[in-house]
Amino acid sequence: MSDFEPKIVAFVCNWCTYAGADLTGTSRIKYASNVKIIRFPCTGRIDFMLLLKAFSNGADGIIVSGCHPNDCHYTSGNFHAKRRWIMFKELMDFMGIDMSRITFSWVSAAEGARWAEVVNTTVTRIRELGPYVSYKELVNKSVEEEVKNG
Amino acid sequence: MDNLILRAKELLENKTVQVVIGYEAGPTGVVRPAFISDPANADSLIYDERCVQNLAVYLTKPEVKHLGRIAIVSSLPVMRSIMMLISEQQISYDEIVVLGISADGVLLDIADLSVMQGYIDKSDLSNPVKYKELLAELKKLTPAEKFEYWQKELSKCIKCYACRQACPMCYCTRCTVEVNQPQWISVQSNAHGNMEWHILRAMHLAGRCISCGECGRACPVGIPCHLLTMHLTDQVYNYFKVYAGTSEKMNSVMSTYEPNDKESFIV
Amino acid sequence: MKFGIYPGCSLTGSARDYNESVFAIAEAFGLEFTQIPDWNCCGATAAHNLNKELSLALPARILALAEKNGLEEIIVPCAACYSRLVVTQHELKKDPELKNRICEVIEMDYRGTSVILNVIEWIDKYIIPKLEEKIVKPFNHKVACYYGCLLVRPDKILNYDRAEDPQTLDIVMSKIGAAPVDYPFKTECCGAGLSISRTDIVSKLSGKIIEDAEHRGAEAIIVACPMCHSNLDMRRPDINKYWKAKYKIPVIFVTQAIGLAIGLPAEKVGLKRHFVEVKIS
Amino acid sequence: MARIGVFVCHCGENISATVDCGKVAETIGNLKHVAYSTEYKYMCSDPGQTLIKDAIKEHNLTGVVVSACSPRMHEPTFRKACAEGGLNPFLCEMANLREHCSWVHEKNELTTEKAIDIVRTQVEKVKLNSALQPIKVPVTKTAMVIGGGIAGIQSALDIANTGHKVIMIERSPSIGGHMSQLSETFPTLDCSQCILTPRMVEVAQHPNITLYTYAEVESVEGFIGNFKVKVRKKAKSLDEKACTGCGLCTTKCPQKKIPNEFEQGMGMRPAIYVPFPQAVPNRPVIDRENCTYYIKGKCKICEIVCPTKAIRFDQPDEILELEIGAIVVATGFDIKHADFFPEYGHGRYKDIIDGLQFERLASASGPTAGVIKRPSDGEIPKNIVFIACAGSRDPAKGIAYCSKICCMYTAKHAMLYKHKVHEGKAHVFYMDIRSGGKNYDEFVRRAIEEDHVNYIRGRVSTVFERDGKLIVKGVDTLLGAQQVEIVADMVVLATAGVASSGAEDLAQKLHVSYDSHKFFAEAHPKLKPVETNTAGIFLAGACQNPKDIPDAVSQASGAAVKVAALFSQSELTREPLVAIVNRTSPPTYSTCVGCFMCQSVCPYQAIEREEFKARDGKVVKTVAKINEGLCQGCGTCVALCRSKSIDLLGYSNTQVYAEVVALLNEY
Repeated sequence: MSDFEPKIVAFVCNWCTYAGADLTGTSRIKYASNVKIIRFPCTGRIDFMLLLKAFSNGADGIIVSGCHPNDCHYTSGNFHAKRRWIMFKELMDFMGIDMSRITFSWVSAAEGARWAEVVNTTVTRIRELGPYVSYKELVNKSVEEEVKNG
Repeated sequence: MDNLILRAKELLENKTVQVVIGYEAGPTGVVRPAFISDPANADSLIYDERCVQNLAVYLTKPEVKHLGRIAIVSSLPVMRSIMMLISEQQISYDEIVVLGISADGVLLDIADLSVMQGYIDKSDLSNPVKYKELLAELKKLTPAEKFEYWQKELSKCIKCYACRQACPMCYCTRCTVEVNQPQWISVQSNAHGNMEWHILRAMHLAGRCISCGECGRACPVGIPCHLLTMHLTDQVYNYFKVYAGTSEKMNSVMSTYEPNDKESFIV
Repeated sequence: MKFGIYPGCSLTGSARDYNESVFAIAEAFGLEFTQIPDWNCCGATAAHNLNKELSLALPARILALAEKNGLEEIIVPCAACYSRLVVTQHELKKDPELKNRICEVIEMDYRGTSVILNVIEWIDKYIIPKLEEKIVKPFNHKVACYYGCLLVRPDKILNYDRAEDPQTLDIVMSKIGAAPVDYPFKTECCGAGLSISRTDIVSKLSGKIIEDAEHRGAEAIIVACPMCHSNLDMRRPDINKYWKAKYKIPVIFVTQAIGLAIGLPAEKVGLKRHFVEVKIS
Repeated sequence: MARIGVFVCHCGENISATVDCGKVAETIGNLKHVAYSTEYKYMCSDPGQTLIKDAIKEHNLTGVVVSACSPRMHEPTFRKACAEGGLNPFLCEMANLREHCSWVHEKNELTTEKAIDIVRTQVEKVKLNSALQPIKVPVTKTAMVIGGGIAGIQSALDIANTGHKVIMIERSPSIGGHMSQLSETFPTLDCSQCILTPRMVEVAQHPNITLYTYAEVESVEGFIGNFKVKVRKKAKSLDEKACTGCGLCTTKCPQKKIPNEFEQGMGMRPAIYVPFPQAVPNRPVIDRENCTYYIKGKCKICEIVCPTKAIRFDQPDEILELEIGAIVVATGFDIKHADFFPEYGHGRYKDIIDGLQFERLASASGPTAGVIKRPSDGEIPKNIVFIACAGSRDPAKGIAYCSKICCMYTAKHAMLYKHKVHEGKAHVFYMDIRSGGKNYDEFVRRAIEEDHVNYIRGRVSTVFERDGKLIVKGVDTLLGAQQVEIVADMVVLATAGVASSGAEDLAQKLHVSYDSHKFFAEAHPKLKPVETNTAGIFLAGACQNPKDIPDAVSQASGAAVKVAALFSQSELTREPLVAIVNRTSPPTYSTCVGCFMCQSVCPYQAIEREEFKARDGKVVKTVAKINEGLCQGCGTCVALCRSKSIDLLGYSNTQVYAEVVALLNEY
């Protein structure tokens, strides 16, 4: 398992975490290259279905990150997102889907070092968990079925 | 249920409403929804413990709306559905007459919206006891067991969408599953797509489900999909201290927020 | 409704006068109490300085006993006991985990359903509505109403009267004919628990409270707390010695004053037990 | 068929030091639909931009991905270059290879692979981009200033002087606000009226300013550049054109015992009154609540004595409907009144007054003509105590914030007192002296050192009366928390500055947010202190939080510039990255079912209702519609919409979905 390189997608808002990750860059703070970022205007824009799509497309882990409460560029998008994630997590837990594979965080535009830390702790955790086999199997099985049924 | 029949007749005779939606026993004794527009037929109306279907689902159907003003036999879940539909601007209280029925089967005098509000306010809005027990059982399982349980259940799904059709809150004229740009949910029924569908359905009902259990009853293959939405109903109350279908105001949990909403997983 | 009373230590000891007056007026108004069976110490001022869980477990047990015995409403005449009981109810309501732990400690079920009344709330609720018809001898005196600390603090939790410049006692007293003076020492410290260890401090602080009341022409200081009463009354010789004064103003429990107003004899409301002689009637 | 051009930038060596740019360009070049892929040392340089422009023409590109630094840095640069090359600027995307890749990873194959993934993702996204046109919104070039205090006056004059029309609304009968009540102003001790009244007159006479006093905002609709405001002009019971302001009516009015608001209740006024001699407009109004005629149905003495017959008892309120392009809110503040602090005896003892009352006592035009007399018996106090922070910075009293102005005005009060009562003693109880500001600390030092005001650091526990004197009990924390007791003749409380009454109501009408203390909330605490979260509505002065005059005036000018900048354009242009609700052919009109949950989720009130009607005029369907003038493009409605009927331009469902797929799958 030592050579396992997890695939991790980060869904971040443009105004805080994306800018914070820019600051990590300008500060030249190194972090694991497993995490790739998709930019959204706001965490409020992030559809929970996209997280499922990330897993079904082979992600082993996910980071969702935006502005700290009260700092939302759009005043309330992150508060709505927070409610959405509370419900999503409760549902996933109830269905036995491993939520420790998703890191939810608030990283501001000033927290370059923190972004690196969020990435690194997530990568370390996902490395320990290993590839998301059960989800991948589920998808593969379904794909096979589809092929079989034409 | 003589009172119900009398009241239905009266409403139809004096043209207060054009149709009464209630329950009747079919030729084989199976209870089915009744759409009565002729007062003479009101005698077929029944109400007993077999009458569990959530009739509110018909209120948003164009072919039913078309009939005119509707009187609807309403147990608590129906009343809560009506409240939700009003708050989501799908119906107006003026379009309907609520023939409220109490938990012990007595016809209530729901004169107006505030009376219905009062009745809902003093009712127990948590999930029905039999479901509470099932939920508690499921919660005891380990994550792996839960995963296995749901995979086993959901693999039965044939994507007939009866759960959606039976639900009064699933009134969208186009559902996400019918969107193919992008294709959010695969068209075929397979383990993965089935799971995505049921997650989507439960999330779309978070804060809106009124715990009638109709989706589970409608499922032809017996998936307890109502437990997913009922679990979220529990959680909505747990986190936000509200139950769906308690106010005519737009107060849906997922479209509002409090700055101090508590969670413990966001770092 | 069953109506509980929690006497605490004072009412069975140094404040028997208070106890007698509470029971005397209750009887006069046809009210009955059930003493909470097997009650224990409320923890008073000592417990919460030492161990938070202990300071909550003691009152929780009292409240759990009240619940067990079906006492939905309990009157707590001692201001210190009142404060502890209400604070406990508040803390355990706020923190369900803590509540569960405390329940384990006391080995009893606690739900927090009892309504806790201090003596003035009790008077307001059950005495005032029937008071006017019963008054035979209006208490026509100028009085200084002294609340002390525990009756009104912590105000955010007790949610009873305003912590600075409280009013409820003044209102009750004016209803029996008294004229409360403008009294800025209402909530000044009497020395409280230093009553035993540092009588000099009590003498100094209580002396100021007494001096201002006399200066404003009050004929009596009205209290609703056994601790206040013992400091202002029992410690009077020390106070007079400390200040080289001859303060004579009596210190009267609000329940005693009501008792007098409805014509109960002085002995019946414990007025003969005071250190400072009560000449007014 | 998409034809995408990819340009991989080395950024000198910033990217190429860890990422194999050649390999990136080559790999991406092999992707389907990539018509052109190249690498270059500096894409943002002139030759780099020319490279893009030429490639667009040469390869007939339908989309461009510049793989370089953060889009937050150079997205505008490259979008402009594309536009110049003849490609719609919104068909250009950036792949962030520098901040998100080369700078944060070591040089190795994984880093180059990640770079390829990042670029591929943007290629897949840009394929789905659509050509967008900037949104244009017309602008009505008339501003409304709500509130006629110093902040409102400054804003109105500044806007009017740029040549634009201003409508000023003031709810009291005169403009001037709290500043007109002040005696002298810190730190210069110049007379408040002397510097303010010329500005008030300027407002009244300015050709670009229309002033409505005794008027309040009734409702506000619309959006930036296009507000529709209803204003209620309360009946003054007076024909303003006929009235000459002679004042005869005010002297003859038999009702003379109404507490004078301008004098903070320290003087009386008649029922028909001008609030103060320098009022603008200098015309009386009838206070109908206290007028004998309105109460009893008879009197009309004012009408009888009026030489120009200007009194109109039956005058109704008037509703004005105004078209407004921008709004400046300058509704100011109030101070906390009696009862708030029972232990300080305010409201119980006559000689305990608040700061504004002291201003009136010290004012040459005030009820005592500037002589410091105590209210109870008119004696000159020999010993006076000022309590700073009466309520402020006191979470237990519900006001955790610093009211900012009290330290300075308390120093001023103590100084004015010492200047007027030389032999008197002034004491100030304070928590900290907060005197940041030009010449502010020097001013406080002067009070302490030259005027010998006794400053005591500590709070006051109680103030009470004994034998006709006020006893102030407090603590001196600089003397080891020693208890202090001062026997005073008068006590002045610097009570907390609080939101103006009605602020909450107004904020709701304007759809502007406000904080838990009902102060109006700025759009950003640091970088947008003048804006609100509603575009086109700006803040000036103490309606945002307590402020002194220089701060209020500065902010007012700032707000005016924001308005002027807005009015400098005939049309507003905004990025078209907004949400849209889909439209389909009848009879569905849209897949939106009109649940309007998006309405409550939208922070900008940008979601409107659109009704579709049948031929007979009957509404057959009501669906959501986004006002693109108001939408800021957060997309929260998009993620909420169950039927996926809303989409966000630039971050559409198909685009973000394609990004997820592209990022995780190799092609």
